[in-house]
Amino acid sequence: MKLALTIDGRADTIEILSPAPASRFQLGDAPPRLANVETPEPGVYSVLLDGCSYDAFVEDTPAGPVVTIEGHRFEIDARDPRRWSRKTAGTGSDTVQSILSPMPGKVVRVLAAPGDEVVPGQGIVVVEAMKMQNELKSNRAGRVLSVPAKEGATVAAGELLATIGVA
Amino acid sequence: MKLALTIDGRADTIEILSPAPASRFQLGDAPPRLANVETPEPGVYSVLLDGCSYDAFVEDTPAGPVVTIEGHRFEIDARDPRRWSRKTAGTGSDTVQSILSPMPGKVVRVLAAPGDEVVPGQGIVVVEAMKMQNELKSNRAGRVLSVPAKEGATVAAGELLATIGVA
Amino acid sequence: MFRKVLIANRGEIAVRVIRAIREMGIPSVAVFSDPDRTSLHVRMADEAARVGPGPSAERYLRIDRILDAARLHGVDAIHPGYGFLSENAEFAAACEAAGIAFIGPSAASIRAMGSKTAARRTAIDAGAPVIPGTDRPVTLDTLRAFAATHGFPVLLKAVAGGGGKGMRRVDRAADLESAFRDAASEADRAFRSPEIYVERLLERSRHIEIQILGDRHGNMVHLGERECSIQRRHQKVIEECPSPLVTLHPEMRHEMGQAAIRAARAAGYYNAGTVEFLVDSDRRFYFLEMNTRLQVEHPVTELVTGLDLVRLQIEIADGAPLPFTQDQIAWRGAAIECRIYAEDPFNDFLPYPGTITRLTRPSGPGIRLDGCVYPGWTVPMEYDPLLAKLAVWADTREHAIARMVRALREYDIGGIHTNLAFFRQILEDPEFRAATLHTGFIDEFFQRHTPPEPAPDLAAVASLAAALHTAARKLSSDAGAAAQTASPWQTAGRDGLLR
Amino acid sequence: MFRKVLIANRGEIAVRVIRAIREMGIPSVAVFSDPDRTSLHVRMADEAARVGPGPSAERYLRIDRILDAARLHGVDAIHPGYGFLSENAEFAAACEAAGIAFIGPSAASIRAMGSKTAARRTAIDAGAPVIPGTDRPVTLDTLRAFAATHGFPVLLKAVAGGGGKGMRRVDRAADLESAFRDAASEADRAFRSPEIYVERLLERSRHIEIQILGDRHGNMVHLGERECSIQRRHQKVIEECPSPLVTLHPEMRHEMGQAAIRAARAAGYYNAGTVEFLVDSDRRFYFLEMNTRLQVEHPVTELVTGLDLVRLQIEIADGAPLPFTQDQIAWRGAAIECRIYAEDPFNDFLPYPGTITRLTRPSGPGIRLDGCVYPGWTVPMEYDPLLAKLAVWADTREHAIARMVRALREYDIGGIHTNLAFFRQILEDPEFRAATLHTGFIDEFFQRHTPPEPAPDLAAVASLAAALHTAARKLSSDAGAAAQTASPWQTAGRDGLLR
Repeated sequence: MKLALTIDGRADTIEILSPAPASRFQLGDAPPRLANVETPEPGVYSVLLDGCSYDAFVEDTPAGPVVTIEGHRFEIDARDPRRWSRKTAGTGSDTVQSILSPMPGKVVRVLAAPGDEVVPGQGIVVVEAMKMQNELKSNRAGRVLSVPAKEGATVAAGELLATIGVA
Repeated sequence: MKLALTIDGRADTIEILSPAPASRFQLGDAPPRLANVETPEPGVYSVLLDGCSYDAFVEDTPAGPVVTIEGHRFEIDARDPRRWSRKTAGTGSDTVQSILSPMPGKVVRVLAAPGDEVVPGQGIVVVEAMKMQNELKSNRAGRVLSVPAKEGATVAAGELLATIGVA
Repeated sequence: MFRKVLIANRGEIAVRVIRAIREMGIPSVAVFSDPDRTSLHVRMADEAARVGPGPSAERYLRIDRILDAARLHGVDAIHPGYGFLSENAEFAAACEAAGIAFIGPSAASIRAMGSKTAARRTAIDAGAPVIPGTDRPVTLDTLRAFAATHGFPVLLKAVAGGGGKGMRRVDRAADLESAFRDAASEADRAFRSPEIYVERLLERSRHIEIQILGDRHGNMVHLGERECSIQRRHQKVIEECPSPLVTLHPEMRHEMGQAAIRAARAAGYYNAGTVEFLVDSDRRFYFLEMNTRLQVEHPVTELVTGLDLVRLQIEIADGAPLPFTQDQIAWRGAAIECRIYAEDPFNDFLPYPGTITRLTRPSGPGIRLDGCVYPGWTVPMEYDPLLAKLAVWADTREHAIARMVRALREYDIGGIHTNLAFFRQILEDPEFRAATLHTGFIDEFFQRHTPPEPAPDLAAVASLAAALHTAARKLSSDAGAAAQTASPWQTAGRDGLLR
Repeated sequence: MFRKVLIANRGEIAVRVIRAIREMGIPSVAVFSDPDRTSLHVRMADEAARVGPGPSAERYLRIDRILDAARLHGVDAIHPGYGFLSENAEFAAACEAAGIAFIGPSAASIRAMGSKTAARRTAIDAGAPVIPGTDRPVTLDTLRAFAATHGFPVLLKAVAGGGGKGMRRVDRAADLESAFRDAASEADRAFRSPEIYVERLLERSRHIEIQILGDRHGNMVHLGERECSIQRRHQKVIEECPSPLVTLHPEMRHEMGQAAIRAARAAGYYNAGTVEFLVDSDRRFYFLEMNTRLQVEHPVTELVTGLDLVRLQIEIADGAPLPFTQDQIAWRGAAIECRIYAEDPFNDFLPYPGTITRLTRPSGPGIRLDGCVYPGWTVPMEYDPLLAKLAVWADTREHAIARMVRALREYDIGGIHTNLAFFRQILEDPEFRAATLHTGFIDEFFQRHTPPEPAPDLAAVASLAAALHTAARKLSSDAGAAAQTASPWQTAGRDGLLR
């Protein structure tokens, strides 16, 4: 099994040559390595590699697996190269600014409507979570194209709140 | 849904009149009661009953569910009365003594063979777990009928090790 | 002693109080809003009462409903925890009027100190030094006038409460209006009062506070200081006892302790309370405010003095005299506490509610964990993001830091963002280790700090684990996963098994 | 300081030592047998080495293999924990011969004290009172002669080790032969030596032991006593510091402390060690044996003295002088420890290995948990059933007992039998609370005790939970459950996804 992965922004491939527990694997063009891997708990991988012991905690997120080892957090984008497909173009571009919710929360105020002209630093939407309000601002001048955010609605982290056409 | 249950040796019935979270239930002929029940973790039941809060931990064992609440352990034999069936007769009777393993472990010595005459207190099988050996003895005089236990074999708690025909 | 105690709070502090009450052999009553039905304080308490209806965020502020629950459950004392109604004089008065002991100071003391501007006046009368500021709530006009007189930076603060809510630093006149509006609105949400006052902001000062404890018979002692200079958004995140500054200058403990006792006595104070000071680079200290309740960071004082502050609070509320005098209080070793929040420290400390998918907790020597988290629990978005307080004790500050780093390494919370990794970076920071502490520490830390580069093999192991995990996920059938997560009761409703 | 330390042990003590080493900034190396591959000490250590082949039960006794691992990993010190090779003089000597520091006393001291009969002779020479007994291993004949002279009951004990292994109480001549055979066989399995000696058994005596600590420069102190009278099958299950008897008679601490130091000095002792005494009803104390290693119950001493014994052991092994003198050691409050075993206390304390299906651990103020358990872990049947040590600290023994009861109520371990509920009954027992302690306590407890009757609603809630659970189980499809538990790798092997 071979996977293409992007780990902390760096692209690489990993091929699993033999499965756990005596797992042989190859990272990119480096020589294959042998690790002993057990899964003591779901999502937890105990890895012995070159005499060192690691506990890797893996969780699935919409963006791909996130691995935590010794407090280091690796955000990984893993794909099967046989089913390789370019990510669909995101909502961001040079001419459209997307305002995304940086955290899970609730929309408590919508400060702009489609068609409004906005200046840099102008507040567009206020999201609240855990007694903290976060005013999301336009970072450029332009005209509001859409405001999917509705007051009172619950939003996930990364959810689109508004788009602004850059002047 | 109605269940017959034996809790700590006392037989009773419970009927679930409405499901969780607002659970109405009836124990035996007592008036129905209302409890608020949530399952915060698998096998854990948070129950609010008459203003009191209980955390009940349930685990499945071959003999039926075991419920632990505030350190009290309830061993429950629960059955659907519509599918009621008498338990198949056990291996114990007045004329045959069954030696069962009281703990999970390993058979380290078999001290008697089928046909042997045994006296009360005579060792039949030695089971070891966690560095502790447990010599299982006949509590009556008789003749060994069978010894399913094999030296070196791993046994579960409650597993039959030997039978003795009582003289 | 009390028959039964209700805890008018939630989260880790409700759990902390339930533990103390249980150790005293007293039944406990939890209150809860709907999002908190399965929260740990409800599961742990002996009894529990739903406080509803109304918006979830406000349930724990409903004096009438909480007193109804108290009467229904036959309670004769209420512990308010911190936050919510803990510094609400009206609540303390309503409890006493209902014949229920309020585990805290008198309503009059709360009034004298609960209003931060009134507290400033009390402190001035008691001879405690204060920072230049207003002794009354400001309007935008009086705020502008203060800034014109004293210059920038200034700090806007809520009159009605602490904890960083309604607090804003302002560096220039142009920002005054929006900061005033934001602070007032935040204060209104947090304390139901939009009143704001203003102080001159002391740069690079330390936040050091004194724990005091008084009984209803006029006895009062201080339990030494806590250093709480590590703050983000005007909210403490790391606290220590003793303060490393006081360790170097031991006379400060006595001087600040006496100043704190004078201020508290001026307010006729009893029960546990905390007098907060700012200390400037010349080690001059200034009265900031008094918190008329148990403090979040009380565990570090408990670890070093060996006292149980919640037990003492309850005994004092029951009329007991203090069981010790000032000279019987001894400080041993060093304690540090990290406040574990559901937030992303590397994205402006934005809160991050969600479901805890995985939990591994530190333990072993010198570890104290006060939390309200369990695997499977969904951290509600309605409340503060405090998940747990991880405190350590060791014989020296150096050993306590090493122990905290070890504990942080053992600690894993999955499914949400937390500040665990951030604490590890702070605790390993040379400036922190050298105890160069001040309230601007975290801002400066982010400016000078580059995140640690993980050892090369960590990335290899992460890749391997991710690959094995991805493969395993692909292989486990969707059908199996669906069967596992569907509510059996929903299924039951469909096929009629329940009839 | 050492570059890297290997822990020649497993279970909770390996975890304890890894924590101390990590706090000192030293990398740790775990060793493991095959059943321990996923045990916590392997997961937590920085490095890990499999010790094989050979029967699993003996892996941790293989001096050659452990030294091979130490060399391979570039280790310069080994901590032996307790049990296994910790009191093996040959191992200590082999370490030193290999240029690796043994974190413990010299091989000569282990020899002088490790043989329990040699230790008796050393103690006698040092002027410590001993119980009538043999100073040499017995044969069945000399055993019979001793019993004929001194009368019954007598206690058979292993010459080569402690911890209750190879120990048998004998009340009448008819039982001598089988007890001797059993004890010798058990001693042989535990310590690889069948040698047995015999002592007169003191009825209703207390087990009180002194922790000593010496450096390699001739300095030695005692850290006070631990009371370990609550035993089952000659093995401690509850330990306290201070001893309630010593609290009433404070002069005993000094007297027993000095006797312990004399005995240890006679053996040229350094590092941590424990001198065990029996105390009769007239408060006369008798030397029992010396354990030349860290004791299981060391946490209660740490909680009360504020010292970190493992850190001190390592510093001493590195040549450091003791950092304090006798008069700088202070005892504060009271600590109690319960040894949480995988066993069924209500079925003759039979061990009960198995898989941990559910785990909720106590925390909050005054709790220390040293364990090796996590949810999903299978407790191997090859090793001791010790899962964790739950220790509490409070200002008084009474408060510590209340805290322990609270902690036990929070503690839940599912899937196996444990002695948690048993401890709760002991801690609530009036005789225990009155500190009427002696080594026959548990036997008498079972004779006079009737198990507590649960409150009526507990059974109702248990029935409801069982019914809801049974219904939910019926509704969750077998297919779903099967999909969830099948190893994806086995599936992968079949369908060739891995190619």
